[in-house]
Amino acid sequence: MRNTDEKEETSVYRRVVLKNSSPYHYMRVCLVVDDQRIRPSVVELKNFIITGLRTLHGQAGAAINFDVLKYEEDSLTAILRIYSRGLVKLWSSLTLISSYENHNCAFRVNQVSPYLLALTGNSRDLQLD
Amino acid sequence: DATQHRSEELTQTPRHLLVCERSSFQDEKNRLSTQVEMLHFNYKVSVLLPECSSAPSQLDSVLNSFTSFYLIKNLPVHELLDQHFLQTAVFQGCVYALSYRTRIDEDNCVALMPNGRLLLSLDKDSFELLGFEGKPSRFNHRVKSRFVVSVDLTSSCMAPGGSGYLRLVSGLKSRLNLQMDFLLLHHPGGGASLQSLLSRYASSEHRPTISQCRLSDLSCPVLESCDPSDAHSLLEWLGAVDADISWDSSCDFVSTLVCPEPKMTLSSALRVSVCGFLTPQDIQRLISELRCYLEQSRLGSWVSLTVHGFVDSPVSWGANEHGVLKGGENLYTLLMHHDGTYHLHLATGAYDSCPP
Amino acid sequence: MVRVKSRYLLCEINVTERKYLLQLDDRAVAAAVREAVGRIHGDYGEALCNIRFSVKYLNAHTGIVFLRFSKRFYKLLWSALPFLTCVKTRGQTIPCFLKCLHVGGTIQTCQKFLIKYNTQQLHRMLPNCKNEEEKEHVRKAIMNCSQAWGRKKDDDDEVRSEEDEEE
Amino acid sequence: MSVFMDLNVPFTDNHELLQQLIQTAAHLGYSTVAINYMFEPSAKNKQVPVPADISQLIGPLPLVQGRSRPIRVLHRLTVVVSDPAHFVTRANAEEYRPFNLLAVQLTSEKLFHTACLQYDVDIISIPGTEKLPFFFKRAAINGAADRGVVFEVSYAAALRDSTRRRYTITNALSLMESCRGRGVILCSAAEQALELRGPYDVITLGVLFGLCDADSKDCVSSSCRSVLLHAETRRTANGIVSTRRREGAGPLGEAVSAKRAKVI
Repeated sequence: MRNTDEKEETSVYRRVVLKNSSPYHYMRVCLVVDDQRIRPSVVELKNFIITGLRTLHGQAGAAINFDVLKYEEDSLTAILRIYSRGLVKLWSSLTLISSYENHNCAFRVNQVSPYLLALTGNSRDLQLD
Repeated sequence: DATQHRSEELTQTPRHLLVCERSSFQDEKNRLSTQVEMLHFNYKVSVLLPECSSAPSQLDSVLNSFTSFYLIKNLPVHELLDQHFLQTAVFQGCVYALSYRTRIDEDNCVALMPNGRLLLSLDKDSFELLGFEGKPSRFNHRVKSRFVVSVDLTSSCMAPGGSGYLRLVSGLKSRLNLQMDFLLLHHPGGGASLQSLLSRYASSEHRPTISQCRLSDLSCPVLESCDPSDAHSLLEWLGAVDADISWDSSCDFVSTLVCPEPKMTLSSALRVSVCGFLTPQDIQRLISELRCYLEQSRLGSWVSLTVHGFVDSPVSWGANEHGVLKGGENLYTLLMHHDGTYHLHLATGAYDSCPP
Repeated sequence: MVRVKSRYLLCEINVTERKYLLQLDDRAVAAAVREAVGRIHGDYGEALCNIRFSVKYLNAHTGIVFLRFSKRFYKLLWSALPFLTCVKTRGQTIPCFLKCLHVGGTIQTCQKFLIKYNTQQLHRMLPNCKNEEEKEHVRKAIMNCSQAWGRKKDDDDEVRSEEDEEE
Repeated sequence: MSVFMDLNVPFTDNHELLQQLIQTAAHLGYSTVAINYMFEPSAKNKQVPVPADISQLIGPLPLVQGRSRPIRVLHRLTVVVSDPAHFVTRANAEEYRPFNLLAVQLTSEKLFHTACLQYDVDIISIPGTEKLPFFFKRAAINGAADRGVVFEVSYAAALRDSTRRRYTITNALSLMESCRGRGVILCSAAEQALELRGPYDVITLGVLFGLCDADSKDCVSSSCRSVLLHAETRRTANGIVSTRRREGAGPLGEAVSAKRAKVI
């Protein structure tokens, strides 16, 4: 997973190349519910996502750890952190979630990246007019 | 144990690379300025100043003097080869141009690099219509569906009136007729050098948007002991600061994010970001200003600066082809210390070469 | 023609009382495996169970069962087997667990392993025999095992069926 | 590497719903959608539907997310074939002409085999709502791939309940195993706007169905583009056949069609 090409030119200089090394992936997601009044709390949101994981990937899926790093109840947007190995399972569960408390809903995944920094600097968000 | 036998396919994630470099400004061989200059199309730069509650005036003035850029709508691409434009803009300084609202994994994308190289990243149909030499994209999968045409406008064979030049212009004019919105700027001439183009098409001038945010009581890892194996936790911490993620999560169930140890608390910190179409030269100036600040300031012992490249640019560093599989990240973070040493982290996504 | 690759899991069903074994049948075992996979791996797991999974052979006397999985997914499906705790058959719930003895690419390799395994078990029984009669019985059985190499082709038609399935 | 497309958005008489669907598809970043009309010859109504004029139904087309061009809307006909007589194999059937894309959905192994090897269609639809009544035979799958006919897996059924989710995954996995990720497109078949998913989400579903990332991405982009080209050649090449036939020449059109389809 990791290859290093280190050159000891000076005592200070050091270069390391890490490949596929990010332990986590980060997701910027937004929950859309057909009833605008529905505003799950952050705990409800996390439970809801775990239920989705359990439905699609069973107890092994429900056991995948992920974190809700940030959640805005007004816009129903959240930033999730997931171990890279669990990304596909979490993402596919989010995709196949379709109802929240008997209301139709959908998770819109806006961005996914191995770098949390990338979530705040996406040039596709540039709006000029 | 159930978790040990997960199917291989479902645990894999797209490739990504992170280069961690440590060097010093005192080291004559340090390549920082080249590395900064090689990332041509920058979308956002954000700076974190610890123990600082308001931006020093010199820094403010640097931030406010970032070059304005222009948005030109429906510009026919052959206009970038216009003789007058070449004479007044491309051969006189640096022109940065990047097609706007085009996606590198879906649409045709065009970029004019400051060294006078024009890049057309085209789908197969457009490429065939254009009828000009190009190479298949490195990131084609199974079938050759994307091609990259790269021409050096300063070379003799592309001199206006020459056969190569005429072929490309006629291809762009009569056959392909490629039109798109462009982000455009000229260094050092500014709008004046681009006037001929701006006056003929619907265009608007834009200032990079600056935003500042004062943070207080921020948990912060002790950065002196920074080691590359921790690079990801450092970048995560910076990302969390940028995204306004709070550290004192009230509930373990929701989030287990913690500040990397050993940690300390910053009574105040300032986060400044500039967003738009930014030149490496401006970022270079910002870095030197930050170095001055770091030398003068008694309080802060470090400063960090993060630069995000355009996701849909056809190149990342230098002439390295860039593409998007799912993310298209190309960004770097510079952590400068009081003693002149610095840590540089350069990151790319799946479709990119290793950063310089 | 491309052969569709499978993995055969040779498992032993362990029950509290021997009489329960005789009540087991293929369908009940398959349903129990499916249930465990569904519990551990959800809808995705159950979907995988629809692909080439079957109980190829069940010996209700010895509790030996052959499970066939698609080669591509067998690890994931296998990981759910430790969570199988009971088999429901004819309105009865039989508490049990599966012990995987061998994983093979064909039924034949599993069979070879099974014979070796059975011989070993018999050898282990030998010192525990109470009288000569029992000992003789076990010795005979061991002999049978070694002869089975030659004979198995006639005996176990059921086991050999569909081995080299082609598509 | 082509624009993202969703080549199966079911037609509905409810204009508001249709508009929402198209609007959401554009918002999610799809550059092209195909409005799908179902035609079941076995049902009572034996009329082939006639495609409606979309701009008349829903007004101006919405802009694609992050782009300055409007979404492109095509028409697709899906014929549900449960009897060989249901499908007009005659090339260039007049009633199929108004549609940009022609798809079939089959109910038996024999029909599936025939369709893969002979039917002059663009898409063979794999239902996610039921257990497939047949296995995929590699000969048929390869035959379809050689002719440039693609298989379609739609995901909306997987959103509705567990049973259909399992069927969708099972059918998709079996298909992907036989065709190794080539010549497959992923579509929504969404009846409501909230059943649509973004292109990158669909790509992840493709990974769940056993594809690698890049193959999966092709399923919503490049492969869809190939289908459109295939459909275009099918419609125009058939035109050549009809003019040629009067001169008594051979089935040149067929050859052209097959060749173009491979080149793509």
